[in-house]
Amino acid sequence: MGKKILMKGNEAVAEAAIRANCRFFFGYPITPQNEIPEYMSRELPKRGGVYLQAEAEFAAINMIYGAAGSGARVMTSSSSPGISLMAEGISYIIGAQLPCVLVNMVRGGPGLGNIAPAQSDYNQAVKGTTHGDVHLIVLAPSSIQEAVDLMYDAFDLADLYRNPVLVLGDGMIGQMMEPVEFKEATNKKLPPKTWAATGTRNSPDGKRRIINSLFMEPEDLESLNLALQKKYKEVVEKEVRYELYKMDSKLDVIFTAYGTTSRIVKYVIKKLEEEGIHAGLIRPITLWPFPQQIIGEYASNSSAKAFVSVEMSSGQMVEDVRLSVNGKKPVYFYGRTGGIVPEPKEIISYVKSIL
Amino acid sequence: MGKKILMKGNEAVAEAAIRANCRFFFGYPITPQNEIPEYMSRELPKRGGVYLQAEAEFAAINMIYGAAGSGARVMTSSSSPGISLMAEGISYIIGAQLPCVLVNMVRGGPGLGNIAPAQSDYNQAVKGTTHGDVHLIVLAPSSIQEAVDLMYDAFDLADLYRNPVLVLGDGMIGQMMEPVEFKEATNKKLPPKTWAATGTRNSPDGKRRIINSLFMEPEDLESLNLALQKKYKEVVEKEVRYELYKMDSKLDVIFTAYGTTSRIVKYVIKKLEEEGIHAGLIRPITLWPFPQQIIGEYASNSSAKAFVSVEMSSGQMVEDVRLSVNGKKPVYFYGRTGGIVPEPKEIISYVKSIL
Amino acid sequence: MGKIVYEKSKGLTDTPLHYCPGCLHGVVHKLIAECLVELDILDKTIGVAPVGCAVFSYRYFNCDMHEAAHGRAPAVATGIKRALPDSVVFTYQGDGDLASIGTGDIVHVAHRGEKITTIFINNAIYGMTGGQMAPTTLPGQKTTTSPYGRDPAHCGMPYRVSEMLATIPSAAYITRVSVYDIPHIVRAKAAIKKAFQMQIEGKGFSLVEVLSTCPTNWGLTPIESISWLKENMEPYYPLGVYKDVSASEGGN
Amino acid sequence: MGKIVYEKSKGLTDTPLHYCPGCLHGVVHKLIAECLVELDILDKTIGVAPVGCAVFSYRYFNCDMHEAAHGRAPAVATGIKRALPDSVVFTYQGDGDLASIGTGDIVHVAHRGEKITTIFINNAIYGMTGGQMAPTTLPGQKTTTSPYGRDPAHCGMPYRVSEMLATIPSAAYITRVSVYDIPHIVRAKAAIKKAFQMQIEGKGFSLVEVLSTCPTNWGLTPIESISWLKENMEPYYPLGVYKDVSASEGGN
Amino acid sequence: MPKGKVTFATESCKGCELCTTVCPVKIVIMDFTRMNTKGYNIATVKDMDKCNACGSCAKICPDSVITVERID
Amino acid sequence: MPKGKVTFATESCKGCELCTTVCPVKIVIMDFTRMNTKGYNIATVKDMDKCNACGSCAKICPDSVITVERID
Amino acid sequence: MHEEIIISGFGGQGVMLLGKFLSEAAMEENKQVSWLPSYGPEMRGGTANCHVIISDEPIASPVIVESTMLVAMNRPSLEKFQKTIKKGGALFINSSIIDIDTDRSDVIVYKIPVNDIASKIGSQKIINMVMCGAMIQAKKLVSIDTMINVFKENLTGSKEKFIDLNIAALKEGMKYFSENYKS
Amino acid sequence: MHEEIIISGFGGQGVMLLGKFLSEAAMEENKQVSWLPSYGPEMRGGTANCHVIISDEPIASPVIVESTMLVAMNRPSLEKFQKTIKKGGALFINSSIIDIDTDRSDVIVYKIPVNDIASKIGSQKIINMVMCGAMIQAKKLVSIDTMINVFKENLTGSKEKFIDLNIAALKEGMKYFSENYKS
Ligand SMILES: Cc1ncc(C[n+]2csc(CCOP(=O)(O)OP(=O)(O)O)c2C)c(N)n1
Ligand SMILES: Cc1ncc(C[n+]2csc(CCOP(=O)(O)OP(=O)(O)O)c2C)c(N)n1
Ligand code: SF4
Ligand code: SF4
Ligand code: SF4
Ligand code: SF4
Ligand code: SF4
Ligand code: SF4
Ligand SMILES: [Mg+2]
Ligand SMILES: [Mg+2]
Repeated sequence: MGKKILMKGNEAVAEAAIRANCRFFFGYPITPQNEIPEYMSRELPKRGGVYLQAEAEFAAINMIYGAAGSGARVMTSSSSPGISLMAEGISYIIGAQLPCVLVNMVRGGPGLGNIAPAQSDYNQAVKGTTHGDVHLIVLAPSSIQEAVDLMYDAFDLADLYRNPVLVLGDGMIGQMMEPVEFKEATNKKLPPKTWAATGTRNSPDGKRRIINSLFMEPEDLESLNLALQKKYKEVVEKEVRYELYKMDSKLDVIFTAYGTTSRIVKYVIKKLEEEGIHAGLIRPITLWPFPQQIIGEYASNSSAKAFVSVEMSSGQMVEDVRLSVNGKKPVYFYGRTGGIVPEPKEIISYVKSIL
Repeated sequence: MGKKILMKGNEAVAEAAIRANCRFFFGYPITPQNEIPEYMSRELPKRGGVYLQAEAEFAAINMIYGAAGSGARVMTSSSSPGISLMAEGISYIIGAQLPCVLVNMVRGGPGLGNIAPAQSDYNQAVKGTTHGDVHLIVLAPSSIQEAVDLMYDAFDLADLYRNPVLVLGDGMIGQMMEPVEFKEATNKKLPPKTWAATGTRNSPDGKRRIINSLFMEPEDLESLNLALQKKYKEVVEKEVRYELYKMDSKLDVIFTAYGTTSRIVKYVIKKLEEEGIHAGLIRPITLWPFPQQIIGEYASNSSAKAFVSVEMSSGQMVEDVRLSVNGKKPVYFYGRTGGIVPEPKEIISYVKSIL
Repeated sequence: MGKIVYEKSKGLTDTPLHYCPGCLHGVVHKLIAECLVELDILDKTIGVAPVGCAVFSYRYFNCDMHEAAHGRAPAVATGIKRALPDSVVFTYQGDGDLASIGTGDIVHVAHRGEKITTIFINNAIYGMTGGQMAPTTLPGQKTTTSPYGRDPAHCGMPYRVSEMLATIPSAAYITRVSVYDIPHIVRAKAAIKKAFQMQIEGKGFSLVEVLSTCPTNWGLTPIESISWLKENMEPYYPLGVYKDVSASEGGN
Repeated sequence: MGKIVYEKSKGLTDTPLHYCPGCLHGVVHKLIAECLVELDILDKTIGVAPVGCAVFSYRYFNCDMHEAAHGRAPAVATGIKRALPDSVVFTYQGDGDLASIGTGDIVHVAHRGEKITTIFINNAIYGMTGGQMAPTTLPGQKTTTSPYGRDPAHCGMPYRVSEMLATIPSAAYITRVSVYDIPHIVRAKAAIKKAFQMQIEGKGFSLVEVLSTCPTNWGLTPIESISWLKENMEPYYPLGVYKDVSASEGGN
Repeated sequence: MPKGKVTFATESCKGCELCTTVCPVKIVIMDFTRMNTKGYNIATVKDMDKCNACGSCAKICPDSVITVERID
Repeated sequence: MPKGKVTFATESCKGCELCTTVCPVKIVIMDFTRMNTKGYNIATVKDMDKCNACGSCAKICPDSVITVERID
Repeated sequence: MHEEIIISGFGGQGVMLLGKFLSEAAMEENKQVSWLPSYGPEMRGGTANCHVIISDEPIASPVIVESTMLVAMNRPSLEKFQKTIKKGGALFINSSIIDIDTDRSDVIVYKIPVNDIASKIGSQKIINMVMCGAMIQAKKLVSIDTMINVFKENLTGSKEKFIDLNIAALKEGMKYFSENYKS
Repeated sequence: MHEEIIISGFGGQGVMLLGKFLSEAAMEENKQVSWLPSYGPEMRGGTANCHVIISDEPIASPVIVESTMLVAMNRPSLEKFQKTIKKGGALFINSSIIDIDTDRSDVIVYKIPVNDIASKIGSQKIINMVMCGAMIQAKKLVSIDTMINVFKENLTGSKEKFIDLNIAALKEGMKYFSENYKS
């Protein structure tokens, strides 16, 4: 670990990516994540990499397809409307089983919305990103340090599972500064990219490579889908990450919250404690795979009377909480939208109203 | 009702739209729905309408935005990858609260996939279509007659709620022929489109109109979101549609299936009956709003030992079934992917394996 | 009280413009508004705002307006014009919006000969998002995403939108103007008026490219910006008429 | 046994082509394959297949291949070339793919001067999806989405891709050829070879537009299709070199 | 020579100085001693008598700050 | 004049007839009496002796059906 | 009645239209019907097929897994689809151009030389209707009058002149079948 | 310690940098810190602000709802943000250009004529550091040495020459505060 530096979330994410050996960035500007491409355009040329501004997000994601299919460590970043424009390309990348990292610094929606922080792209990130039966691995940092640390994992997970990994931040994570320390690249042992198309002269077996998501015969396409589902099952088994905060035995209420809102909930928990209400937090770090099991266990075994999901949305993750709780406890929702970060006191009074 | 005509699903859907007074079609070809634009290009000019081929799906959806904002009844149609390319535009349409009808004749995914029928865009249609906190109203016909009938409703619902309505078919619904009868336009009394921007000379109050989804102030954007959520609540209360098939009291197992698969499940139910297994089907016609309540009631009150969701996907609607059943009964899933339509005998043996 | 020879156009609302001091977006807004009033078409005009610094232009133009997705203003305008063929429709777009993400849209609105008018603000940069490189950014020009100056070996030479669109058969009128002094303002206004006239006459697609400034992101004062525009942009983007189907019919 | 003067190129795999009888896609495939072999670059070439009738071309070209999303082949090629600058990268695209949905992509690959080669098959129609109108469909031409013939008053005159791209500064070589008889095949092959050479020499973006046929969707026999091409397409889309930066350097 | 009078809606002025570059008689200047509530120095006219009502200052002002009257 | 011999991989022939349009000595013709298993009539050469190994028929064949040898 | 019919051949042999006309006729006779084509680039290779179901009951899936009838207009069709025929089902072979035999011994085979019959009528364009005649003669799928009605409804305007040709083809197909097989 | 500081002014008054330098200094003194800017077109109007939190505890939300300190460098900032100050909190007013008074009577007001002080030093560019001096003198947020260190770390290369100017500004701000107020 190096020295602590005060850094903007966007820049820290970019620096972490470079340290994680990402050498190719294709993207298109959009607030509130512009410091990522800007940092990349400054740093990558100095560090043996390539920054290229695409003419649009739908071009950027397909440049990613090309570079990832060539075996490169590659990423893009954007914010809500820009991610929507990548939907088709993401499906192709998943279909062709290519690794890459995407960052979404979510802003208020729908439409052009605004540029304030929001969590209203949860469903898009976790459920219906695009057509076909697919998943992104979704990592949701709640601080800049965590964003940095997760970037390294994001690249490793992408390479390991040959699937895109989405780091889901928000305008606040992108724009704020906090102290961070950078670790060096994990240098995790990963399978060699023998599937990459780098010209037959480089082919380890002399055969040509085809990067493709088209399978006209239903049987062939089903094989691809079964392979994807097998992979996804493995991800669900091995890669679930979450934080338990004050989840001791005498709980009155269990919060679920991720990213920015989880920080506010932690503060709320301390305040509630002062008033004698025992609350804890299960904070999903991977939104997909979702920490369904641990939530289910607490639903079965804890003294808590209810779950409360707090989000900057109209209620999206709460459905996954409900699926996890599976009827064993009531699940409530508190949220704000449009770029409003909920205040502790609103959450506190909501919680009191349901207890 | 007129005479029965043997008609391709795609053409029937197009004819129904015209009879429902849709006069504008903007789209881009993609198999397996090409007969929709082709029919429109042939018929609309003769019937006082406009067919225009867009250069891409992302252009088509924004032409829809312009025409819908001008007060026109307008639609587009596409298939999976093309719908993904519309994601951003759909979010803008919802944000600006514009009515329109979209048709997705789903094909095998992910990526380019193939052109065989599939149901793997359920999540995209129902959950994460695009960024922001939004819903499409999603109608899922299981026959060509129903597709035709739902087209009229689709336009009315769109106008009533000022929200896009998605008709979710699949390659089979689009390509097959079945006999259909057309009713005339519903001529349902709908609120006048006084919000449309048609030039101030046409403005009923002399004020200018702005079609917009940008609200820089978080408070304003939250107001939009609250208005959307209020509307959505009303839709959930009033517009849920489903079919109950053989849902009599002595049930052993309850199927859930929509569209094409529901037809196969009905056949399966008859076959199971012959073997003394009592099965019924809850067939959602609206996928959003989902018939959560009726499923919940059967989960609580029926003798069935389990629910089985049958889909041409790796398991998407099944999550909504689980949410509805809420832990009261086990929920199983059987699916095929890649454009394979499941055969009755596979389903039968799966059901036997879990009973 | 004397006779008023110049005042704020009725084609603009009272809302103060949000543009940075000296940004020429404001000048172009005025010219459009004046033309709409002078042609007496304000009440049948529907404008389409882009995503870019002009995103809020729907607050300023005193007519019905749509706010379009980034780059998609021509598609939105197409939808409007097809639904309301008697209306006058224009888009107002920046170089990121029109020449980058919206390239396909502008080419095809010209290709289809849509009877709409586009005002294209070329300021060689992405203003709204804080000064990133545009496809129109000049060689060597420093922006937040070309921090060492745009390197043509890395990402090519800027392309010229008017020259490119002029090759499209169904484009009716394509011209490049600027607004940095009074003679140029006068010519620009005439061009904008003509563009609308060609729309009204059903001649096809018309586009006026306006070389503009971005003092904020160029890091110059407004007056310095004008010098920079004259010295750097104008030579690369020559002013002039690139296409005019009315000329061949004996028009002006 | 005599000396073989012509046989199936080693640049093609053994897989039989799926194209309709007499479709000129097959001829162009052969020329590309022959050029790759003759330039001895097959083993460092990475091709990008489009969505269109040539979607399966990854089965035929005997080199590494990517299958790109509809219209996005230039973006995919950009990603490849940037990651593997020593490779030779080409895209093979139809007029729906390149001139409609992929317009922005092709303009910007030229704008950035990407060192790739594009082979552009203009057959005035969407072959793959069953014969819908393309931006290159001729006035009056009947297609499944212009059943009464393309009406320029409704959707404009077809635009000319090569002429348009030739206006882009960082495009190095742009030419239009055809392959309907032996002299044209010979010239087309020379053009394709030159396009690859310009890539190898790092001159910038090169594109060869090939006027081609779609007997199936034109509703003509292959031989009739060739006559139709000569009589209708060639006059509207003149063959020739539209840009050649090597010419000014004294090249051929 | 016609005579003119110009008035400034000073609260809308952004102090960009563009108006000062086009006056044929060079009477439009910045008042660096004054600031409007937005914090901008404002433009003004030093010798109104010389104004010929040409309208140039007003035409170039991006914010429509200036109204020009003819008073002859 | 060189002498040539052409051979057809008839199973790949799609009967498009293009080869018949380019032979300088007009010896490439269709055999409408035969069909390959794909259902296409196939091209053939009627008078091989006249072949000058120019390769034209092969060059235009979209399906690389034809191999041309020089046998002098 | 419940018939699940796969009709397959080269493009140009009119197999899609045969399926469509049959379905329309059955519909006019108040049967439940469905018609499902092969589509898209599947058809590029030059083959085409459709699935037709005619039933007294509502039709579950229009995809045929086990057919009660297969019409094979060319050899690849026979090779590809013969395995789908139900035991005891019917196999119609275009014996004019199919030179092999089926390897199914548990189905009833009707060999109809449709090209030859059509040649006699004077047009290769109506081989599909010759086959149709044989099929309806064999299976009483629909009445000949309904079929003629369908021709009249579909062949209008410039195509009207083909009605008689189609009727002739239908009748020749029926005749050939009666003369050679028992229904 | 737990301070939630809103710093607001015109673009060009250096409010963002003031916030950043303060945060860095606090970080170097091992405090938890966060800095959150206003961003995007919000800033187009010519105003800018940032939220700085300095605390001994981990920071929940970097968005300040109730501030313990407000720095108002111009009049619109005062008008917009004065309502956010906690009862008993501190309000730093740039009295050189703000000609109105706060309507809050329950906060402690420090009027610092930063433009005037800066004029004396000879540069308007360092009004932010004058204010910074006043703030750290008032609240002991960080030590002057740490602050000087931050200057040295940030002002390198061609900017090195400004270090002394900044130190002077800081000191003048501290001095003005000590002479006029009690910390
Ligand atoms: C899909 C999408 N991508 C990116 C953005 C972010 N964005 C907003 S404006 C803009 C560029 C504006 O530049 P330009 O069009 O040149 O207008 P200017 O501000 O210079 O007038 C960008 C990239 C967006 N809003 N939506
Ligand atoms: C996003 C998307 N839209 C539409 C399609 C459907 N589609 C496939 S190929 C094609 C057009 C092909 O035409 P062209 O590029 O001219 O190639 P050709 O078949 O004529 O060689 C279309 C519209 C698709 N696959 N993906
Ligand atoms: S950022 Fe640039 S283009 Fe945008 S308003 Fe400011 S000066 Fe004008
Ligand atoms: S459809 Fe047309 S372009 Fe496609 S393979 Fe057939 S003839 Fe060629
Ligand atoms: S109207 Fe003309 S003369 Fe008068 S102040 Fe303005 S620019 Fe100068
Ligand atoms: S041009 Fe307008 S805004 Fe600029 S200084 Fe003059 S009056 Fe003020
Ligand atoms: S090689 Fe030349 S001469 Fe011989 S058959 Fe072919 S075309 Fe004729
Ligand atoms: S050109 Fe080739 S495919 Fe066509 S007929 Fe001749 S040999 Fe056969
Ligand atoms: Mg710009
Ligand atoms: Mg084509």
